[in-house]
Amino acid sequence: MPTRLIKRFGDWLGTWRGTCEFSDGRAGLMQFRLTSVFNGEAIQVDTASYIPESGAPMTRGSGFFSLDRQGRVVNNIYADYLGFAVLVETPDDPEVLSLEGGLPGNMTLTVTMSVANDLMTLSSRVGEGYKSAPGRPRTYTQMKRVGPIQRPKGDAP
Amino acid sequence: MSRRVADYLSWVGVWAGVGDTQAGQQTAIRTDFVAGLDGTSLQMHFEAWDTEFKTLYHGVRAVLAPAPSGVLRALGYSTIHGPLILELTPDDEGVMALAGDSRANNHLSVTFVQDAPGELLFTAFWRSADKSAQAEDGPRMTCRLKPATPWSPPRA
Amino acid sequence: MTNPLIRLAAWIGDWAGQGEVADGTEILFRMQVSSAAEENAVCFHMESWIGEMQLLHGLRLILAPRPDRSLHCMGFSTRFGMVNLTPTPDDEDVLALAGPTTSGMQLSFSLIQQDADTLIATGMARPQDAPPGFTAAGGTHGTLRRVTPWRPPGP
Amino acid sequence: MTTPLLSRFQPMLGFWRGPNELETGRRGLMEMHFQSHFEGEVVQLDAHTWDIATGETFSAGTGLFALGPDGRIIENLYVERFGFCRLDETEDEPDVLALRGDLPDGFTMSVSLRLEADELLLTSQLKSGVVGMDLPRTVARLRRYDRQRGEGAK
Repeated sequence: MPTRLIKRFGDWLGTWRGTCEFSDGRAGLMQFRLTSVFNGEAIQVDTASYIPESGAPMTRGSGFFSLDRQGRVVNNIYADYLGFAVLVETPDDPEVLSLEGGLPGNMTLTVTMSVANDLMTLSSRVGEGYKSAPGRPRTYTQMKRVGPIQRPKGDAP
Repeated sequence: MSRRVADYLSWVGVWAGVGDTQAGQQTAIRTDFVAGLDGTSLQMHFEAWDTEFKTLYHGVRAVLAPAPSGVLRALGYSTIHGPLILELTPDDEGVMALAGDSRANNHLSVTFVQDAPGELLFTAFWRSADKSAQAEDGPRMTCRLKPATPWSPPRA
Repeated sequence: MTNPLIRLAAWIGDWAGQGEVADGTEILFRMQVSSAAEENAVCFHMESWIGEMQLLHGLRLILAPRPDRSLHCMGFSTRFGMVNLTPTPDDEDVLALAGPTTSGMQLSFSLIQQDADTLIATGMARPQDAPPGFTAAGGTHGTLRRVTPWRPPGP
Repeated sequence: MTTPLLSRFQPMLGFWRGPNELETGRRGLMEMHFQSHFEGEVVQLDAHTWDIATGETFSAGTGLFALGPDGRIIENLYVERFGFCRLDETEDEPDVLALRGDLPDGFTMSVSLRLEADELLLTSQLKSGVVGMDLPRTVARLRRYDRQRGEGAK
C-alpha cells in the first residue's frame, strides 16, 4: 500500500536531467535523482549540476522529503554551497510544491517544483531572512525524465 | 581536531552484527557506508531488525557532508524521529560522534567507534526534551559491527 | 523502463525475510531491487546471512534487454564467481533465471510473487557436468517481504 | 581490509567525468562510477554518456569486474547498445588494465583503462576482423572531482 508521500510524489521518482541557469547567469547541466527510502516513508533527493563541457561540478547536494503530522512536506537539505537547512511546504497550486526555510546568515531559501509530461521544472531563490526585501534573481532549471534509451527499429547501435 | 569525510571513507562497505537494546531485546544490525556526491559525502544506511528479519525496529538513511564552513553534519531521515540534522562533535581519530535534536525536540546521540581494525562499536540513544542530560533510562542500542566479508570454504 | 522490464518495476525497493538451506540451516535474506544503467536495466542485490550476521552468500545481478529485446542477466556470486543467466519463460509474476558460472556450476535462481508485498525466493547450484537426475545437495529457499518500518500500534 | 581485486582497483574507485566521443562520432559528457561490493570481491562500473546540450542519455552500461580462477580479471559487461559480453584481461603495460571479448554479432571489443596522475584514460574499439570494417576508437579522458568545493562552484 503506497504511503501518502508516494501517492503524491510517486511519479517524481527516478532520474531527471536538463539545462539550468543560475542566479548569477551561469548555465549548467542539472541532475536530480529521487529514490524512495524505507518503502516510501521518505524520498531521498540527490542533486548535482555540472559544467557541461567538462563535467566539473558546480553544485552538489542531498535532501529528504517526508510528511509532517499535518501532511505538509518537510525537506531537510544539504547543498555544498549553502550548507544545511530545513524547508517546509508553503501553500501553492495543487500541482506545485513550494518550500521555504531559513539558511545560515539570516537568509531564506524558497523553492518551487512541479512535474508535468515528464518535465520537472524547478526554481529557487536565496533572499533576505526577515525584512521581505526583494531577493536575488532566481535559479531556474527544466529537466527531462531519464528513461530507457529509445532506438528506432533497425537503428544501428 | 576537525574531521573530514575522507577520514571515514575507509569504512565504505557493509557492516553487520547482533546487538541489544536497553530493554534486552536482541537486534540484527546492518549498516551500509557508501561514498556519494563525487566522494565528498558519506551516505549511511542503517537498519536495526529483530533477529529473524521480521520487524524493522529502526531505519536511518543519512548523508555526512561538509558545510561551507567545513563543519561536518549528517542530514538524515529516521523512521522513528523523522527528518534530522545532526552535528559531528569533535572526537578522537576513528570516532564518528553525531548529536542533535529531532523536530519533536528529542535529543539523539549516535556514535561509531573503530576501536579495533575491522570492528565498529555502534552506540545510539535518545531522550525526550524533558529528561536531564544525565538520564540513563532512555532507549539505547549497542552493537559490535564487523565487515560483511562473504563466507568462503576453508582452504584444503 | 524498457517494456521487457516494466513488469519488474513494482519489485523495486528493499525486501527482507527468512529461509533455510537444504541442510536445514536457518538463513536471513535481504534483497535490494533497483533500476540500473540509467533506467535501462534492473539490479538485484541479494545477501544471505546466517548466525551472528555472517554473510553466507552475496549475489549481484544485472537484468536487461539485448538489442533484440530478449532479456538476459549477468552477475557475480561470492560463491560461484561470474554468472550468466537466461530467463526461462514463465508466468508474469515469476522471474526464473538459469545459467553457467565461471566456477563450473549451473545456477538457477527464481523469484515468485505471492502478493504485492511477498516474494518466494529459490536458489540452486549443481555441477555443470552432473549426470541427468543428479539432485543438487545445496539450494536455498525463503520468503521475502517488502521492508516496512515498525509503526507504533494505533490507539 | 583489501582483496587482490581491490588492490588493482583501489585507485580507480569513485566518480570520474569528462568529454568523450563515441565510435559513432557523437560527442558527449561521460561519467564513470567504480564501486566495490561484497568487501572487495567484485567491483561494479557504471558508465554513461549524456548529450551536453540536453542531458539526454545516449550510451549506458554496467560492468562487473572479478578475478577469474587464474587470478586474471574478468568483466561481465552489459552495454545498452551492444547487449552482453564477457571481457578477459590481456597482457599490457603494468599500469594499464586491458580487456578483450567477443560480441554476439562477430565483433571483438577491446577496452583499456589507464590512470595518469589525476586522469583516467579510457579507450575502446570494436573490430570485425574484416579489413576496413573496424569501427573508430572511443576515447575519453576523465577527471575526478572529490575535493570539497567543486571547481565549477562560485
